[in-house]
Amino acid sequence: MAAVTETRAAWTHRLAERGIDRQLLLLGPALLFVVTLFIYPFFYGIGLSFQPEQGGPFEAYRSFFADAYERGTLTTTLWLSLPVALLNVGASVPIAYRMRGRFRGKRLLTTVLVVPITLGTVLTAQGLLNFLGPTGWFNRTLMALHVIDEPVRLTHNYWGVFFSLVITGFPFAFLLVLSYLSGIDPTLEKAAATLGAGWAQRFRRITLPLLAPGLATTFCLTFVLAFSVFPSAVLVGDPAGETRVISIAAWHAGYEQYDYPKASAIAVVMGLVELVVIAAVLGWRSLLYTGSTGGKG
Amino acid sequence: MTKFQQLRLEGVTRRFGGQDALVDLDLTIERGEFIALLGPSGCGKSTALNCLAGLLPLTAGRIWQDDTRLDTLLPEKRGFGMVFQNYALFPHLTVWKNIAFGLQMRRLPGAEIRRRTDEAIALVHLEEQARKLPGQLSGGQQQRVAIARAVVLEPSLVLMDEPLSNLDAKLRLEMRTEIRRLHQALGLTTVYVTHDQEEALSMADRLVVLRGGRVQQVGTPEQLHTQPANRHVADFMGFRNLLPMKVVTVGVSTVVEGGGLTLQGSPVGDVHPGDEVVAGVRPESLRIAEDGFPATVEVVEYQGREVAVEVVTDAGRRLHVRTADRPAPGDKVRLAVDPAALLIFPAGGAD
Amino acid sequence: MTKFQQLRLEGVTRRFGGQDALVDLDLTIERGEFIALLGPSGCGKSTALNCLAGLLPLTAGRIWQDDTRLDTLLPEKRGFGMVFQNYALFPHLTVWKNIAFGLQMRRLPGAEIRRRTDEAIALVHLEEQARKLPGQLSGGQQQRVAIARAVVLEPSLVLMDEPLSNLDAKLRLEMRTEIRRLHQALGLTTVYVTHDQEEALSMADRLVVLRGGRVQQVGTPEQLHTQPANRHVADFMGFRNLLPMKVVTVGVSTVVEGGGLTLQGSPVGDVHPGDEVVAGVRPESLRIAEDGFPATVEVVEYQGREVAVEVVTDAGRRLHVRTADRPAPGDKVRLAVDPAALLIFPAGGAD
Amino acid sequence: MKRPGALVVWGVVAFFFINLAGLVLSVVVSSFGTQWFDTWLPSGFTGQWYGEAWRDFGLLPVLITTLEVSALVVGISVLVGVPASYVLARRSFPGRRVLYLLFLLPILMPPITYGIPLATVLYKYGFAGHLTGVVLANLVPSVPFVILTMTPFIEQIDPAIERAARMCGAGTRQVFVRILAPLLVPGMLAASILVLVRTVGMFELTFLTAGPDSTTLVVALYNSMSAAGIRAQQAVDAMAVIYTGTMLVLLVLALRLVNPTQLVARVKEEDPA
Amino acid sequence: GCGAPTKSTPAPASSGDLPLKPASAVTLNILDVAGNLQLTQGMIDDFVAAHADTISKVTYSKATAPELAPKVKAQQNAGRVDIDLVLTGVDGLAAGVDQGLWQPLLPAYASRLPGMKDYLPGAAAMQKLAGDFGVTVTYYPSGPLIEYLPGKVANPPKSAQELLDFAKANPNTVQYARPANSGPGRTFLMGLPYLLGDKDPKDPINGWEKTWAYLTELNKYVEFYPSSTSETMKSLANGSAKIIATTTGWDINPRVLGQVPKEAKIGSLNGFHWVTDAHYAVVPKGVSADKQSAILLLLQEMLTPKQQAKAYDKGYFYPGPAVKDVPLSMAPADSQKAITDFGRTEYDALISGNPLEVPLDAKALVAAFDKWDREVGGAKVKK
Ligand SMILES: Nc1ncnc2c1ncn2[C@@H]1O[C@H](COP(=O)(O)OP(=O)(O)OP(=O)(O)O)[C@@H](O)[C@H]1O
Ligand SMILES: Nc1ncnc2c1ncn2[C@@H]1O[C@H](COP(=O)(O)OP(=O)(O)OP(=O)(O)O)[C@@H](O)[C@H]1O
Ligand SMILES: [Mg+2]
Ligand SMILES: [Mg+2]
Repeated sequence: MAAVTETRAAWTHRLAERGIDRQLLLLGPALLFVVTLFIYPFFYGIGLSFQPEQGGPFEAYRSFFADAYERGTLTTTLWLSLPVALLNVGASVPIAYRMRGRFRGKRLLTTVLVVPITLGTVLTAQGLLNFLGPTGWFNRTLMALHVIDEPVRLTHNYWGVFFSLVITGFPFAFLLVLSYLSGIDPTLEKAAATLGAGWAQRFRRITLPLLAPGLATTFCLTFVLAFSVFPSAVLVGDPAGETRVISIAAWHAGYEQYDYPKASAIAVVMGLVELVVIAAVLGWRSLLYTGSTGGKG
Repeated sequence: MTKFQQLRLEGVTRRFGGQDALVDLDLTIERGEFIALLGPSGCGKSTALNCLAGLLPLTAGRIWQDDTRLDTLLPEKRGFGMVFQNYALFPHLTVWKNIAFGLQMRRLPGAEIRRRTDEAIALVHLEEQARKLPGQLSGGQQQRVAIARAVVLEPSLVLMDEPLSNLDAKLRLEMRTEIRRLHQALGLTTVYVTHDQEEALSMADRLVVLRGGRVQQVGTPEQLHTQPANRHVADFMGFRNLLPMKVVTVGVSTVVEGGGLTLQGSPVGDVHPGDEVVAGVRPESLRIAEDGFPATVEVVEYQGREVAVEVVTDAGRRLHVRTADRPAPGDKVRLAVDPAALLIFPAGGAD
Repeated sequence: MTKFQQLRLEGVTRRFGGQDALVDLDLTIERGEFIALLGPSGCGKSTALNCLAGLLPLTAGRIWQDDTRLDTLLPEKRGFGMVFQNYALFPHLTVWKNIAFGLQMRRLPGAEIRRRTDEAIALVHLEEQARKLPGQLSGGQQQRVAIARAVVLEPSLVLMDEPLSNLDAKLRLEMRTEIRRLHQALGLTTVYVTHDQEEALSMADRLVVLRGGRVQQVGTPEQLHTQPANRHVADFMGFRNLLPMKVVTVGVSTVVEGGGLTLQGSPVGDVHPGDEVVAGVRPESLRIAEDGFPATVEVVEYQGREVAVEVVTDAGRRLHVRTADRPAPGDKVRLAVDPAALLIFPAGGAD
Repeated sequence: MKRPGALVVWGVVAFFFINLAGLVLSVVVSSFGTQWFDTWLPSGFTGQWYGEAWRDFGLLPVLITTLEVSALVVGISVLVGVPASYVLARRSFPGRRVLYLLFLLPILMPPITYGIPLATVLYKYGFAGHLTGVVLANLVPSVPFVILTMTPFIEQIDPAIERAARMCGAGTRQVFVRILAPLLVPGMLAASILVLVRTVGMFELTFLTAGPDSTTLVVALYNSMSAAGIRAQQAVDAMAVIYTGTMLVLLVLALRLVNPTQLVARVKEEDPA
Repeated sequence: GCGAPTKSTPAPASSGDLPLKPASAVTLNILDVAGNLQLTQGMIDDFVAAHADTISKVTYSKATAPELAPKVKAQQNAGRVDIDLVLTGVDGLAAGVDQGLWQPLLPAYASRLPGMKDYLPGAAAMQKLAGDFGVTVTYYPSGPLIEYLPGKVANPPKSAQELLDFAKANPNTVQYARPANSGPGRTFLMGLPYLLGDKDPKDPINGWEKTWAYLTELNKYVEFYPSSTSETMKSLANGSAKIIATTTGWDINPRVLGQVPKEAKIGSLNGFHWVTDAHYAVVPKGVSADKQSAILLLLQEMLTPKQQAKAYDKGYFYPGPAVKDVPLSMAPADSQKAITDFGRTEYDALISGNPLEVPLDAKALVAAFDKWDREVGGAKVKK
């Protein structure tokens, strides 16, 4: 009896040394979800992409990459999503940084900054079309002020989609960055200040590195969001031309040509590209410090 | 970074949501001085340092550096160095980089940064830990990083908040000496917070004793040690036995009595016969002597060379005695006190 | 929570990425004992406590509580209490709630939680801060919360990691007494880390001296104070003067010489004529005496009742002396040492 | 404490907001307008579009479904996601990276790859076609989303605090409920809001698994927007305003309950002077 | 097996004779992917009100055509079909036929749908296109037409060439929406081969040389292609476009709704052929016999002139009825009023005076879209 508990103890001990213990069970529910509800459908989709109607297993991929018009959607999408993600994260950081500490009206300002998150694609699209359209208030105002003579076209092109992604993506990034930022011990900045670091240096050398893991995650999420843009690319973009993003190609293949293998293949390509970008970002992140961001006590 | 001649605090006050943490602190610090702030836990020492460093805005008062007003200046512009009570090490930088940080901020040439950083690391004996992150250090090692990080800059004013609290006795002695040495060699001005009287007495040129945010006494170590201004300072300076008594006679030697004891002592401040007073005496000033009053030993604590003894007088007064003799609990002893070692304070105290 | 009879550490070892922090610690702790862990900064004291608490997995070794193996048990199942070196207070809970937390975890009735929490708060004098958050406390106040939080549980074993380091002398003395009192009154077993020898000597039943992760000596305060096992322990126990010398004769009294001095002392361990040894003597054991060897006073540090003096012998040896006399720098003095107070250690040391 | 940077930052923010306000307002005005051609304002105002939208889509049940779905998805994904992200953030164990990747995939892969088979599975076991299916399908990207956003939050918390809680006798569950959860509130709030937004806006998965009585607002909205048929612009605007209004109510409620920027752990900041 | 739509998966086809009437009243879930309910919901509701013993309740849902097939497919794969009746245009119908999703109703139950014999010629042609699967419920001749504000365009173009000349003379003022997203857009696209006399108007890849050349030339003067018809309407209304492509329904209905000024006028290009359009009712495989029989009864009722008259609506599918002899006077009062106020007298002549053509089949249409996207819409970006 004692021997049994002894060996069991030794066994759990050995596992614990490798980092395996009962706490890992906390992963259970999440794993259950992903495995039962995602893995099978996902592999089904991948499998489908290798079963085109004609040609070899890679025909769907080949036809995507062989066709400049299809292939081009990749660059189009990256050209849209990378700047948007950078801008969203990049703009959130200084704003959130200004909003550390307490001041009157902070809650209101936060709410106002986060509100665009509620707009949703459709209202944003409608608003952009109404507001930035040739006879919208924006152009009207500029013309009334004689800044321009002709309405500038800001919709049904790259910029329309760009704005819509900024409007929906910025609050998203801001909310995350602000919350991540609030987890950093303000004493550290004070310490840096006594060492002669001005605000820019404090930000660059102390806050930014401590924020990096959060920034990486935020960037990844905003990027993924922008990369899979679909409705706004159609609604306020130029879905046949400038903003023919990759999801339009996938949609076209899947829901207009009913070529599911090809749609799956395009989606897989999409996922892979995202994965490459994210791997790059997370790889960079893992080089940096990760850990608690408070001092002692 | 310019050396100043004088730093003047005028009525410096800091309140936290209605609660006073520091009230009306007036203090002039001369260049090159070593000032120690002393006082019970929560008396406002760290608050005072933070105000000086510019990390806490003042609720009232001003700070002058010679003729420039300092309290409106950003902390990074003041050029002071600070050792934080909780270290505040940068968790993402190695020990080496933590220490080099300030030098890098000054844009010194790389070679000089390396040299000075390495020197500072050697000073605090952390050569082996130089590449570790703060999270991988022991408490004392972290504290030493904090010290090195502040002194490596050779700032015109160094603020140290209990910088040695987590070091062992030997290292603490050594660090004390180093800090004093740096202070003198570099001509620094130092404001030093400590809870350790001995440290304060041995290092500082002047001591400032705070209590409840208010200054109680400012003076040289000797003044504080021998002539505490009131019973609170006395209490804090090691007069562990503080006995409420009544004045009998005032004269060449003042006689007080109470709790079955009649003692002679030296008054601090005005006392008159009949006044309620507090008589203070250090444990080490109580001698076991044949001609003394009787008491019974209750507790004996081993403290190396001496023992700390708790005795109870026949009238039930509890007294602390420190002696090289080794009485045993239950022993009857007789205790005497030198009139010069017994200080008599007005009971009200100067709060 | 069951009271145990004995806690046995067998070869407890902890490595951090190849670096030893604690090596092969064997120790038996009896119920009701008060054990102090002492040692220089970074010697593995906190590591040892963390291993005992179950917060760090062991690299090797076992811990037994009577007949049950403890090291595989989760920390929360061990029923120990701990004061962390860096406090680790719950930042989102008020002082009161921090302290009540453990009691709430035990699902005690509300009234009892209130009573015991209030008692613990009173014990550490934080009545006025009870509703504050840890971020609003001074360093010493935070430390007191940490103490109260651990002892309020009256755990079978309390682990304290430098619990008094941020308190002022007066409060420290008081807390010491309280901790001892609780220890005795509640029949706790305590493992106490401190860097303060005096604290260790006065509080503990047994001391464990660590160095570089290895046990140097285990013994009663008296044993450690008077018979340090090697020069490292001596160094740590206040033998500030450690002089490399050579043995001349061994006998009733051992004579050593070196650096122009010839001294008599008591050997610790085997020494033979001609051996390289280290002679250790405390500053307070050096007397100013007519029959002593000559030296020149270099530095005098005021320390209250006594002064710390640094002298240099004619041959250039630097010695630390503690005395109630007040020599001035430059004075010529003669120093003597009692043979019983001079310990002679083999030079190699027992590392 | 004014710095030039601050002015630029706030200037840009203000410009952004003026335009944003114009944008939103233009939709709101339009949704109340009768006819709006080449003028500053519509030629007349009416509430008829809201009435129409309400009737056409039977919005009341749709709103209720939307609320139910989003509350369930947010609740479940936080409950399931936070513990998992805790393990991923705090522990190192064999296979950790693989798991991380596994949790990343559902966010990366567009629903088009797995939507149909997922819906098939859910229909097969009788989950799809009603609320359960919609909730389950939406959890697929939401749970990983929570895991991903929460990981850095958890890393930020000093592990010593958890240890202290364990020493006080708190088991894993209690450490979560009593210590981590309150410290993670800003993170969980941020994650919840984002999951909420994504769920309310998730068209594909909801559509594929929704039954006739379990469509959500976004499905109705997309249909009003892009389904065949001629619909007045204003009616679409009205739908969009209803959608945004709903989200806004949810968001403001959430922000009222908790302030995401005030991490209770950090009360060292200066109080308002 | 479950999974994405594949062509082979057989779904249980409940063949054999259906009961004439469901054993007990059924509930029907109707999915509309064509905006057809706007025309037919009144008919259905009437039927349910009158025949509660056949259909006790109807739930409606709406979606876009491309989403139809995946949803039905997922349900069929899982063996639980909860969509009973689909109202769709040509595209959705074809997608389902392609995937084998629909239950063939014809010719087996033609006898139960007597109204089909009375189809208008155009509707009959559209019904032929549907084969055995769909039942035409509404029909209209559609376009292509052009629309303009008389105040802005004094001399509207009368032929394709004039339209091009107009675009040249007034760059950026001619608009049609991206065909894949817009009915008028695709009608314009499909109508061009007839206008220009292309080799094979049914073969966009090999038979539309002139059309593609024309569109490419026109493209030079077109600023952009909105992704919805509503956008072109808005442009027309606010003056940023002068001429847009439209259809009969898109002419009348937006003016009724106030999207386009009432005074807007339509024009036709010389020699155009109508490219007709229709909505179909289809039943997915896997729907129970009882429900199918109820649906047949419902369709039977919907094809009666009395019900068909409701298809006049507010001009959305003008005229709308698929069967003969349904004068406007039979339509509900508000419908009559809308058509009287906003309808156009010239339509009768245009409808009778121009040939009717069925639209491209789904495959050819997708190919045309694809080619248009690549060569016309996508030509704006320099790659
Ligand atoms: N996570 C870690 N990674 C690497 N090394 C570590 C880590 N934690 C502790 N160490 C090292 O282990 C040694 C022992 O550390 P420990 O904290 O036990 O020291 P200590 O005796 O408590 O010292 P102090 O009195 O300074 O607190 C130190 O040298 C320290 O640098
Ligand atoms: N942010 C704050 N909010 C409210 N009260 C505060 C805050 N910071 C400090 N205090 C209070 O101000 C008083 C002075 O604090 P301070 O940190 O200066 O004490 P201290 O002298 O450094 O004490 P210790 O020796 O314990 O570190 C304390 O009573 C403390 O509780
Ligand atoms: Mg302090
Ligand atoms: Mg330690």
